[in-house]
Amino acid sequence: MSSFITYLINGISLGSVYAIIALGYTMVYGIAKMLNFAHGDIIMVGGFTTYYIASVMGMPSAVGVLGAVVVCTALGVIIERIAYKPLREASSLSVLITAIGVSYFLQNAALIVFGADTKSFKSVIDIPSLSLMGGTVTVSGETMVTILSCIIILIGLTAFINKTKTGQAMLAVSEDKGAATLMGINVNRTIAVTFAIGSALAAVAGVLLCSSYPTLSSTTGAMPGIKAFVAAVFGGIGSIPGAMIGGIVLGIIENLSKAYISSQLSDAIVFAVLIIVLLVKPTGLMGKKIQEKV
Amino acid sequence: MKNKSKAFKQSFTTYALVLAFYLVCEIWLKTGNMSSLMEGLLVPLCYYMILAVSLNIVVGISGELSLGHAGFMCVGAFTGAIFAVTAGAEMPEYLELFIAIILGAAVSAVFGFLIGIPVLRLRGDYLAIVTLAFGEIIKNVINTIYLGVDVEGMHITMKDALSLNLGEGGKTIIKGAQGITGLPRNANFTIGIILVFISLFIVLNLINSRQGRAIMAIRDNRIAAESIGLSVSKYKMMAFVISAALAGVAGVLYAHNLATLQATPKNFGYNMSIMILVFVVLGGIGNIKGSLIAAVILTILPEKLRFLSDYRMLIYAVVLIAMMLFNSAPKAVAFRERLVESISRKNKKEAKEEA
Amino acid sequence: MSGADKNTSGNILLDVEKLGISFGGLKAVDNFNLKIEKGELYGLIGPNGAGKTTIFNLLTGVYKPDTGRIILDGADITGKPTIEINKAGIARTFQNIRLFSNLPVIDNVKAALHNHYRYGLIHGIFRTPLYYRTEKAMDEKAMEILKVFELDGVADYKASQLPYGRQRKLEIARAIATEPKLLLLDEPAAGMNPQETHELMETIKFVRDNFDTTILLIEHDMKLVSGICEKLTVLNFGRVLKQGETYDVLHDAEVIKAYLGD
Amino acid sequence: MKKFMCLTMTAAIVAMSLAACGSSTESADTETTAAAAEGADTEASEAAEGDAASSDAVFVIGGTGPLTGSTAIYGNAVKNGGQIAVDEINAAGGINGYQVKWIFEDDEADTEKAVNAYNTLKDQGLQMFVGTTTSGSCLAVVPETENDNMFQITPSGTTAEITAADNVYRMCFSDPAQGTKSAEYIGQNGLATKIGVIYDSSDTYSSGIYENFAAEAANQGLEIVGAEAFTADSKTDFRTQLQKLKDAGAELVFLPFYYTEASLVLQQADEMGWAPMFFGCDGMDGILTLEGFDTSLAEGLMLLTPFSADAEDELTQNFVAKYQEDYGEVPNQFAADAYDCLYVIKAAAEEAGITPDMSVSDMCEALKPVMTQIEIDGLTGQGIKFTEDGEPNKAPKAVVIENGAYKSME
Repeated sequence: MSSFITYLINGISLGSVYAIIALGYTMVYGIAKMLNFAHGDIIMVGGFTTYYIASVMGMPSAVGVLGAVVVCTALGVIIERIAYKPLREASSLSVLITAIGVSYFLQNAALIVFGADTKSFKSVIDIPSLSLMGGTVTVSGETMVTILSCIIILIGLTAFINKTKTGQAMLAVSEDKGAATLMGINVNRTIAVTFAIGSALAAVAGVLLCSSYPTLSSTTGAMPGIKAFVAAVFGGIGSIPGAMIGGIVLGIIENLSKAYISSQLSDAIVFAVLIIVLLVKPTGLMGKKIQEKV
Repeated sequence: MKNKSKAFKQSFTTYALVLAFYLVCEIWLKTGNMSSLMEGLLVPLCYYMILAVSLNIVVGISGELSLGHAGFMCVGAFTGAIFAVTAGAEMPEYLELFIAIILGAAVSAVFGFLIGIPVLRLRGDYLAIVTLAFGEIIKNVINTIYLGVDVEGMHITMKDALSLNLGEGGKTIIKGAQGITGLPRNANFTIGIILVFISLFIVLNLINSRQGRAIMAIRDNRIAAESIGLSVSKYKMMAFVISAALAGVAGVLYAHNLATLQATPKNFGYNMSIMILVFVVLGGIGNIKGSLIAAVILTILPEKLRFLSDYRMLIYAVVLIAMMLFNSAPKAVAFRERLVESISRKNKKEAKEEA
Repeated sequence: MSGADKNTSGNILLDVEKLGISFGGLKAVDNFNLKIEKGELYGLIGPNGAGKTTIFNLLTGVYKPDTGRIILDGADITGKPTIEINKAGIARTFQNIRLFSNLPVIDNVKAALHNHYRYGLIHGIFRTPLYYRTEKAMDEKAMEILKVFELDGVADYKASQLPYGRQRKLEIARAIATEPKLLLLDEPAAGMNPQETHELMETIKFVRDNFDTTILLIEHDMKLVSGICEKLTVLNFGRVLKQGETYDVLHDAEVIKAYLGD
Repeated sequence: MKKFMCLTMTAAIVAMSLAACGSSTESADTETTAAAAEGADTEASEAAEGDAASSDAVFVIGGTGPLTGSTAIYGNAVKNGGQIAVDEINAAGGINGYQVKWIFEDDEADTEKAVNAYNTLKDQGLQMFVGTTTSGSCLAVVPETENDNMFQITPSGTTAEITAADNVYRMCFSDPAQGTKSAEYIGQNGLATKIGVIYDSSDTYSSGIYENFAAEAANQGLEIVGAEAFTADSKTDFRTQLQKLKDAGAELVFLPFYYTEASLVLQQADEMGWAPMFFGCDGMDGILTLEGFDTSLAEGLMLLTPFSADAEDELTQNFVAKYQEDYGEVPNQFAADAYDCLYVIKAAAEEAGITPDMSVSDMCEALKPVMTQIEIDGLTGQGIKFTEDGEPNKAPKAVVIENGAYKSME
């Protein structure tokens, strides 16, 4: 029984990291309607920024996190301006491919700038692990902070979108760009803001990812990015609570299948569950049902 | 009819382009001026062309985004490879290759059908993510398979090579992640080009047939297509299965070009699927000729950028982004149109002056 | 109802009884009855949001009805999928045009000939004599239909390149190509100028007379409705307000009130 | 419009192919001139008998490995390690009086790209091949080198079949050597009887060692209580695998994979408060120099390795110092293996007396018979000799990490 709880908690730890990445993914998708394949690589940049500020330059972790947020936000806005904005009216596939190009670019630029050797990231979180059930189960400080951050971001984003003017503009843009323009909303600016927020979230996710799994290289963000994308689809892409639930569920499935079915096949099982969920609920766990008007 | 002749012209120029490509390469090769690199790239170019053409059936003609195409390639590659080291080992090499291609296509088609049943019920990005998932599942599962053969027949396990319990004289065929080794390397450029021609023949004829028309009608407007009695599921499936079968052919060619076959994230993961998608999108969705050219350019480009050493993949990424922007950004398209117009106007003017 | 009474049931093409559907508790169509005779040109009118298009969607299987039956030429087609209903003999056009916009005009029609001119995939890929024979027959048939709509000159254009009015005509041509017993036209004159509308009226009559079909159309243009429809049903808030001969219906006080408002 | 695109793209292809022709001849030209200039400048070659032919002829030795992607670290190590050896050799007068040119291409650790990279090297005049870095791509390149009869020595391709071809040699230990030796070592020294294994089931190297380890474990009376896998797609979270092994009562956990992932395993085990014995292979080397890693976590970790960057001998110390100076990193065993490969080639080439004007195949034929005769003292072992099969006879040394440094367990 205690093993099961440990597996479950391991799953939640991993899932909370997926969740926090998925939040940024789903937000950009929900509003700009594009799969930003470079999201995972912005996470990597966030990780490296913190690493250099905190571990190499020896400044406080908080400065590192702040630095990562600033760098990633700027990066996100620049990428959007150069690579995605010119393709606003083009097919969504063109933007997808461009995003892949950006992803290659960031990975290879990082390889040149930061070198090929893997770095061991020093966790920015200094909270002791929590010991439960007489020491048989431990919850790490990173896990607690990640989950807490997820919840804060979830609440913050929801409030931002529902309560602020910019947030409302985002909603309008996500519904119908043309109509939003007619209503006097600056679509380009709104999408730029979306990317800024999405990239800031990526920075936070990067720091938390690297704190939980303290290894850092140019490809650090790639696989978590894909997994988080799967998580976002799982929860219903575009849905903010869905991303969080999707991430955590994904982490739990991954760990339970490693524990009870096969550690070799856990990737396959995760993807198989995704397929089954989408067949039962074609728009994900929390996704809106889209009715095509005839 | 004008319409007919246009379609004919389209197909004809595509075939002619491939033929010209073949002849140029052959002459280049025969005169001994071709670099080892280019020589080594000839067969890969063929399978990338086949992959580009086959994915264009799903993405361009059927209008669905698939991110799992490498999975079908993987199935074809392993089917062909298993055949090559078992039953095919004693056969004359071209007979072996021929049967391997048929088998690879058939098994991939079966996978395409089975995967198509759930996948084609979904739409848009959800369909894309599920195809990606299937591609990853195929890769992951193949990595855990151990297959051996001895006098008692085939043994299969997902644990490790020891658990195969092979008898005397037994031979391990697939060793999990270590894959298959000792494959015959009997694919060559001519065979590759023949397969490109066959793929083109199938796809171009499909486009101009009753079935192809139905597939494209469904792509353009599913509801209207249903209203005139076209079965959406049947024709989407048809496109998906043909596409999978051709990807399987490319896979067999892949497996017969290298002495060893492993399923890694690099060759059969989502990265490869995306690479093939890049061929299709860059070449112009639905534009068969364009995707062939894009496949050739994007396969040669990273090799030709080797002189940049460390900056190679970085520049490749920049070129990719720039090409996408140039090709698809509305402003760039408008600019190109103006450019073409001004050139043609100038030409006309000159022609007039000459007259 | 006098028209319906006079005829034997053998002459009834479409018989709809007590049709109803609701969306999220709201009754979009309720207790809808309709009988259309073979060869009739029938109009379905009503204010915006009255449920006219919903009835088309029910008739063509886009929606499954909650209640009621739809009988087409003696066969029960209630709740069947769109494809089956088309095969049974109903074709339609759409309020917001739905063409195969990237295909040439002629291919839009040839796609609709799909179920009448057949050859297998193998014939298509290997271009057997059957392929050439069938394709030639399809081309001829498609051109014949396009000629009726004066679209034969633009057969090679992409459908999306046509002007609006001609797109509407192409949609009708495409629907006709499936050889329907009943043709449903959803606002065929929408967005057309009076001249185009006039031409369209002629075309619709020509179609009815020459293609052996029955037509049910939704239209707001009263000139068109009064000009060509023999009978009308007026719909209001998902219910039948009035049914009968065109002249009678259009001069009914209740109908006028529904149209002009209180 | 499409036509225009097609035209531009075709034009691009033609341009590229032309550039290809152009550059291959052009670069060959510039290279020879550059090499000639270099040769003329070096004192060493002037000293070399003053033979006119020798001044502009060089040995072209090349390698391939991943310089981009997630395994870039290994390819870069081989590239840099080889470069240091070549610099030293050239400074000391080259091989048989001829300078050595070291060329290296990115193979992205992919079978197909490895063949392309090898062909690119051939276009640059490759005469002897130090590659490839990773096992999977090595298997794909071997048939090519066998076909060309190109002398090949892989610094770090571990799969057993690689050396089946008689032109191919290996500098590192093979999978069987490592897996079997590890099990033997654990069994004979009675370290533990209940063994847990974590391995990368998507990697040739890791699953190869695991398989050989499992086979030998049975002979050694070791009980494998759990063999848990991970894949390249999920290689950061090992908590569940560790928990399973812990529940199964493993006393020793065998980790046949690279130190980058192993560092996470150690951290996560520590987090769980579980401290079994850990035992690694040559891929584990590098863990102590992992930038930012808390080395106290590696305390007590045992590994079989031929190389240790903090060894006291002069050769190692010089190498490490040079490497740090040039590349700002501490070299791992890939770099050391590559370094040794170059010295193996040097020793064999001098024994066989080959010259750069020989054909690739003649060179290989000349080198083959002497390979079993040479003996070198390298970074990865003393008195290394090669067997007929192309394997090095060096024995893996077991070391244990104590106070942040390797300590021999012999």
